[in-house]
Amino acid sequence: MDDIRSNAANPARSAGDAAAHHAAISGGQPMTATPITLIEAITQALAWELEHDPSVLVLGEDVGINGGVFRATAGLQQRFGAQRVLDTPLDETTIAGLSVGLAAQGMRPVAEAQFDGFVYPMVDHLICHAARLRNRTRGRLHCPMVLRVPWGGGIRAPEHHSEANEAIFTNVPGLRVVMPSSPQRAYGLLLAAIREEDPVIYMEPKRLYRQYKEVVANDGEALPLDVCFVLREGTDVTLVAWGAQVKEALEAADALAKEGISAEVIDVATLRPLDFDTIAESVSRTGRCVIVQEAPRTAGFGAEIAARLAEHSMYDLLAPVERVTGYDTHIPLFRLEMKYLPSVERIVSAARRAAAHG
Amino acid sequence: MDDIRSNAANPARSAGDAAAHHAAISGGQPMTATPITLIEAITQALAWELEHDPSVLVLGEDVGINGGVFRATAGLQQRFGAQRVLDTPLDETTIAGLSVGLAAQGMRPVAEAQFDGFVYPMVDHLICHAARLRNRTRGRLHCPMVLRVPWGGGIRAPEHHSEANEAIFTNVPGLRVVMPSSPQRAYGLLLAAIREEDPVIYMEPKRLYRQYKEVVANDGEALPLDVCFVLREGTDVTLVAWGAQVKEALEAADALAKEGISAEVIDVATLRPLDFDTIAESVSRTGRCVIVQEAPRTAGFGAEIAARLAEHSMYDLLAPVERVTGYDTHIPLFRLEMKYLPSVERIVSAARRAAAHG
Amino acid sequence: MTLAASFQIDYLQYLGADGQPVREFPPALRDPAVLLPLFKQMLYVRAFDTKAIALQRTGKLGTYAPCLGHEATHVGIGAAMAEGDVYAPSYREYGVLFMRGVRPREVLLYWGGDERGNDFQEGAARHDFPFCVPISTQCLHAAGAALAFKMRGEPHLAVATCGDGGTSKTDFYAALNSAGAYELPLILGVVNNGWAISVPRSAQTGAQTLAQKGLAGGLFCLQVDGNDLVAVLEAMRIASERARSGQGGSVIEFMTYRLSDHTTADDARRYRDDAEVKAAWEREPMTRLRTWLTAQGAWSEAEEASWKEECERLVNIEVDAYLATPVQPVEAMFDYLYADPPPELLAQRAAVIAMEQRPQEHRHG
Amino acid sequence: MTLAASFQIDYLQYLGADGQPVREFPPALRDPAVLLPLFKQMLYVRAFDTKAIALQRTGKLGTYAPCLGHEATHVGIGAAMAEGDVYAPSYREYGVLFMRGVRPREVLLYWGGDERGNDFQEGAARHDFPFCVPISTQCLHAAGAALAFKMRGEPHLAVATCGDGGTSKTDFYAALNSAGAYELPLILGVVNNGWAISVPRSAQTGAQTLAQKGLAGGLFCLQVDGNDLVAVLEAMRIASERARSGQGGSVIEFMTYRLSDHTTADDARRYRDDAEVKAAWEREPMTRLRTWLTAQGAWSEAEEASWKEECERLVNIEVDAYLATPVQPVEAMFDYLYADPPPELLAQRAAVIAMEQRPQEHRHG
Ligand SMILES: Cc1ncc(C[n+]2csc(CCOP(=O)(O)OP(=O)(O)O)c2C)c(N)n1
Ligand SMILES: Cc1ncc(C[n+]2csc(CCOP(=O)(O)OP(=O)(O)O)c2C)c(N)n1
Ligand SMILES: [Mg+2]
Ligand SMILES: [Mg+2]
Repeated sequence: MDDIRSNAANPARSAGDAAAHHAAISGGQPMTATPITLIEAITQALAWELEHDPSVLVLGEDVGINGGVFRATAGLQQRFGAQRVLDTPLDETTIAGLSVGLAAQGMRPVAEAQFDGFVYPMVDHLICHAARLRNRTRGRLHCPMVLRVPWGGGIRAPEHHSEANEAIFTNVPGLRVVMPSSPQRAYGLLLAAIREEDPVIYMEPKRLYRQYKEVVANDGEALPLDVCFVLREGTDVTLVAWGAQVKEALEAADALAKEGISAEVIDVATLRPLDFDTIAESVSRTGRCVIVQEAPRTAGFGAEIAARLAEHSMYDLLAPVERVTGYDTHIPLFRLEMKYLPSVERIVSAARRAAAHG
Repeated sequence: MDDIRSNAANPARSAGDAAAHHAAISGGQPMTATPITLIEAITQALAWELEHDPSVLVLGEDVGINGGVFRATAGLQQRFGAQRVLDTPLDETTIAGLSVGLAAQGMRPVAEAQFDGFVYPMVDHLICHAARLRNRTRGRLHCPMVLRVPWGGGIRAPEHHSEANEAIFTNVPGLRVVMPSSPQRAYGLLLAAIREEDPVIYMEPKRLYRQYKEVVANDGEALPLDVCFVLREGTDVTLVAWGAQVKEALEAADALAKEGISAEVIDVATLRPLDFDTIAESVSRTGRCVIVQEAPRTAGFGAEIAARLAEHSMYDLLAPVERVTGYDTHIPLFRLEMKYLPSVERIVSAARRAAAHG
Repeated sequence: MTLAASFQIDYLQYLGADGQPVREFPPALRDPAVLLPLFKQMLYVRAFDTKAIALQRTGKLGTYAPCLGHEATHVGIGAAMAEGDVYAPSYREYGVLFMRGVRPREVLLYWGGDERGNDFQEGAARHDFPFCVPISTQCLHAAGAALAFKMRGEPHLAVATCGDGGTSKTDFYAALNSAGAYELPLILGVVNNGWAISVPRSAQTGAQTLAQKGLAGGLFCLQVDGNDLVAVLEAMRIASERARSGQGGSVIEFMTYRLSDHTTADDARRYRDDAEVKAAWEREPMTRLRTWLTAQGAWSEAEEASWKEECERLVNIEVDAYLATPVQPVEAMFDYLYADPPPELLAQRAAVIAMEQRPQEHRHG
Repeated sequence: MTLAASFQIDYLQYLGADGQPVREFPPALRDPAVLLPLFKQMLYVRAFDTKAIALQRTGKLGTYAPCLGHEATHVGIGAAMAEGDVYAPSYREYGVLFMRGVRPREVLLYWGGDERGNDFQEGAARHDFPFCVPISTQCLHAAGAALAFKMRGEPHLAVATCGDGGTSKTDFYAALNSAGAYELPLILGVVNNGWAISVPRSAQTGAQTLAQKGLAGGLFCLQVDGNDLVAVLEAMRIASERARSGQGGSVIEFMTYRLSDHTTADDARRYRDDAEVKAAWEREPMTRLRTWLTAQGAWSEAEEASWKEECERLVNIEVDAYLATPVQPVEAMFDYLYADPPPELLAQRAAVIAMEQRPQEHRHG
């Protein structure tokens, strides 16, 4: 579905171009002609890096012989050995703390949190250490670790398995927060995250894990970690989303097109640091912005985007900024969860409201 | 200094009125005629509740005979006994987890984190349990606990002792996040927090602990937990702040007055749930808003206020919203920390920029 | 070198896997009439478990965590607890829950994606902690409850259970540390079923026993054959008496086995030998007790057949009640978050209700 | 009951508080020439500590955590470590740090509010972890380093130290758990100085010894007289050899005493008896070693006087270097956060520099 289109207004920020910048890294592997799912793209990226960089290792609960509860690491321990792909004891503090120690001493750990709801015990090591090691030691040590987090709702999972908690990390200096929304971007952004010299929280919208397939070239080419991707161009309203909501936003754009409203769709992709320029440039043309966020509304990451628009784009805006978000309550258990998640319908309504202005 | 003024536009939201609403709770104690500091006001509120509610207990590291590293609990163990004022083992996970268990089983724990930088290991129990117990059990159990957190920088403290990390909590449904900024409000808001049936994170701007004194009636009267306080009225620009920055904002208002710019100053006081109405009403009159936030800029709580202005107050705004914040880096060790914190000068500049519009 | 400290961890077993006593039963447990109702309860739990898996397989339940093989440990723990005590479960201890008063329909609602599954309506369970998914965090909640009892001078105790994997979790350590520091009336029951999803017990820790983790907090430690109901009951009696008499907390390791997949979302064949499972079936808790009760003349094949029918009937009543429970109204998302919901939340609630009430055709496109 | 497991924790002491050996020293430590340089190092550390407190009292240093009384433990640990090993300190182990190559000026910079204090410039310390304020989190970092060694097949070991209070912290447990699970070359040194700010050791845990916490992870456990340099060295030798030969991790409890306040911001008289401190002075590490060295003819009052003068001189060089270090430029706030700083951060950096460069009178009002 959503292959990456070039950003006409700012070609340097298009994904294709960025990939070209990183092409030198490619080992010239053959293209995978078979379309793969987002989770398979993650496995493929992990395998690529394990293959090409001996300092990379994968650790987490059940990532070994079991291949992870989502199968993201399927086959990796068999292929690269238990020294490179390690099951950890059942403790998230341990996973985070060991990763900091490993990263500080020359390794590149790619840790897995089994579900979004289990990252909280990792927060201390991520904020107090991973995000600070370079700054604290004036560059003497640094912490090139990745934490992969299956993220968000919509898969009828048990309690604590459906959380959109990126706001825990987006106010933290020194971290990068990345969220892919297609198999291609999952592959390219994960490679970039692993090669990054500083810690990256890489949140994977689990609702998209197996939702559709895409051909992903297994060429070792990373995507840039500091750009938003313009996935669809439009003139009347800018829809800004990340993670699973990118798909809803694209569907909303289709629906809006039928009503004669032309929506531009931006995948934020990297939340921190934020490429606000791409968003501002789009809003300068459309004059309207609908931000779509799965997390609870108040003080979610969407607020930052809206705030920057209030600061920098006030004279461009023809309509008030709209946020379509989860509600200010916990995502319900699965019988009601779809009532909680931002829907195509809610995005369309918000875009219509915006389009009615100006 | 900043005694609470009535909010002319919305009298129901003035502190005095709110106190009246809560006057019934008062045990008719004699007034303290001697002015006291913010930290003494906290001690006084703790003592009041320990005295009047047998289910209240205080727990934390060194809160017992030592009276806390900031002396917030000075004398309380001596007065109420070691059954009511408990030193804990040195583990924040323990403090948070025990508090959830205590609160679920009929107690009202008032826990202390020794410093802001040590709350991270508490995040898991606060988010996964304290904030959800009522919702999870459909009201069968609930979690009336308070976590007191000495908050923020500016006291030349060691590493991890100066953090403005309220954004960790402001996206979490089920929590209340409160931050006093004067001895009177510290007293009244802490009483309210302890009496609240749901969990409250109560962040104490340690820079104000001993900065000035105020007469605080020890009358057991709580302040409301869902209002912003208008501390100074003005017509040209609204300065919105919380915690230690309230003082800077008031000083900036003084400086601006000399330049002929009339600034209204709002103390947010309760960040979650946010009383946006008071802010919106003010901005509808002034047309300009400067948000002052000590935390790193990106995705701090100020973004939520700016976002709501972008959504609801676009047609009221004469100038772009301004945020004066900490930078997107960690607060430096103390030799440089004052360069990091929002200063009166930066607030004044932002207000001037805003005033130049419209 | 001189000796700073020395310790012993005992292992408790009464009824061997073959149904023969390995030593004389504790006096209170010698009468088959004492064990019989618990055996029947174990059969009931197994009937429930079987039915729940069937419901999941036919799309009528979400992911479900079976308890096959854990019946003696779970029922034994439940039997040892009193009304005023508090229990903090993880997610698979239906045998304990039922003894506490939780109704099977509540368990089904929980795994069926409905919060009302944690709104335990009956018995001692009304004050118990809800299901707890974040591993071992419940151990600290139980410690908090135990601290509340201690401070109020109440004679109750708190019990938390976690798995073998759960003993690696920092919260487990925090709980035993505080139990020792405050001498809390707390029992931490470790249900060692050999596996934490795909990770075997041997990969979790270098400790020879999980019971000995209690030494880190100065607790009383015991390892028990968790498939032997008699040993489970006796261990709980010892630890409860210690707790109630002010002697502090215990860690009890119950050795059992997960005869099932981890959950219905798991496929244990990916990581586990069939031979191991087969061997574990030789030690499972039901057969040995049946053998013993039958030998005592307290049970028969005919009784078992009719009791199983009765279990089937009782479980079906619960399943029907579960299936007949309508989905909560959409506003239930908002209604239990705060005692006193803030206006902004009420506004969101109203908006959602309004959206629900719009006719369907207006809602799409 | 049968026995599931049994354990012994030994206590190691060679040199009594009175300076008399309580048993024969290990062969490698019998020659006074081996211990003498370490004794001198201990004196140097004490000279530094005294000076740092004086600097704080005169407003030239921020809050400072003294190490008075910890000299034998700290210097002994430092002496036992090799170049390729990695050390993860908390915040008061200057005796270890100096042995690793950290310069006193770096320690002063750190407590003086300057990040360059963690930019250890010399020796083995260049790869060591920085000061760590969040209690015991460094233990897991050391475990991660040990895991890196193990995976790369390197013969190094990682050492972390924490306090008695630090053994209550979940990270300490997590570290020993993973050391056991992975058989890591890790030594967790517990510097038991009796107090965690105002909380006595007895209130932290119900465990009889802190060493025994290692049993929770199946580690080698030892309790040591931490005021006896000989015992510290021997304990470290035993644990290091185990680690380097693939026998896994250890917890060593060093029994010492905090003869000072917790930090310069603390007033220990609020919570601690003078009598206890007085008694602790009888056991402090320096006197006994001086007595022994003097008895061996390896040390004299005159030598001590001149060495103390030399220490004073050396420390003063460091203090001067510290005091002469200019404050970092304001942009240093931004310059070490990312290898590749994002544009928005560079914009903030530029704005701050511009603000700094504006003349002062334009900057206020
Ligand atoms: C904090 C946390 N991390 C990860 C998980 C995912 N998870 C669910 S059950 C489980 C294994 C638990 O094993 P064990 O403690 O032995 O209990 P068992 O399921 O075998 O009864 C894991 C890793 C979780 N629920 N919570
Ligand atoms: C996570 C965390 N919580 C609280 C503190 C505050 N604090 C600093 S030192 C200390 C006591 C430490 O005691 P101990 O571990 O015995 O070490 P000692 O200072 O005695 O060497 C405390 C509570 C901290 N630094 N980190
Ligand atoms: Mg298990
Ligand atoms: Mg100590």
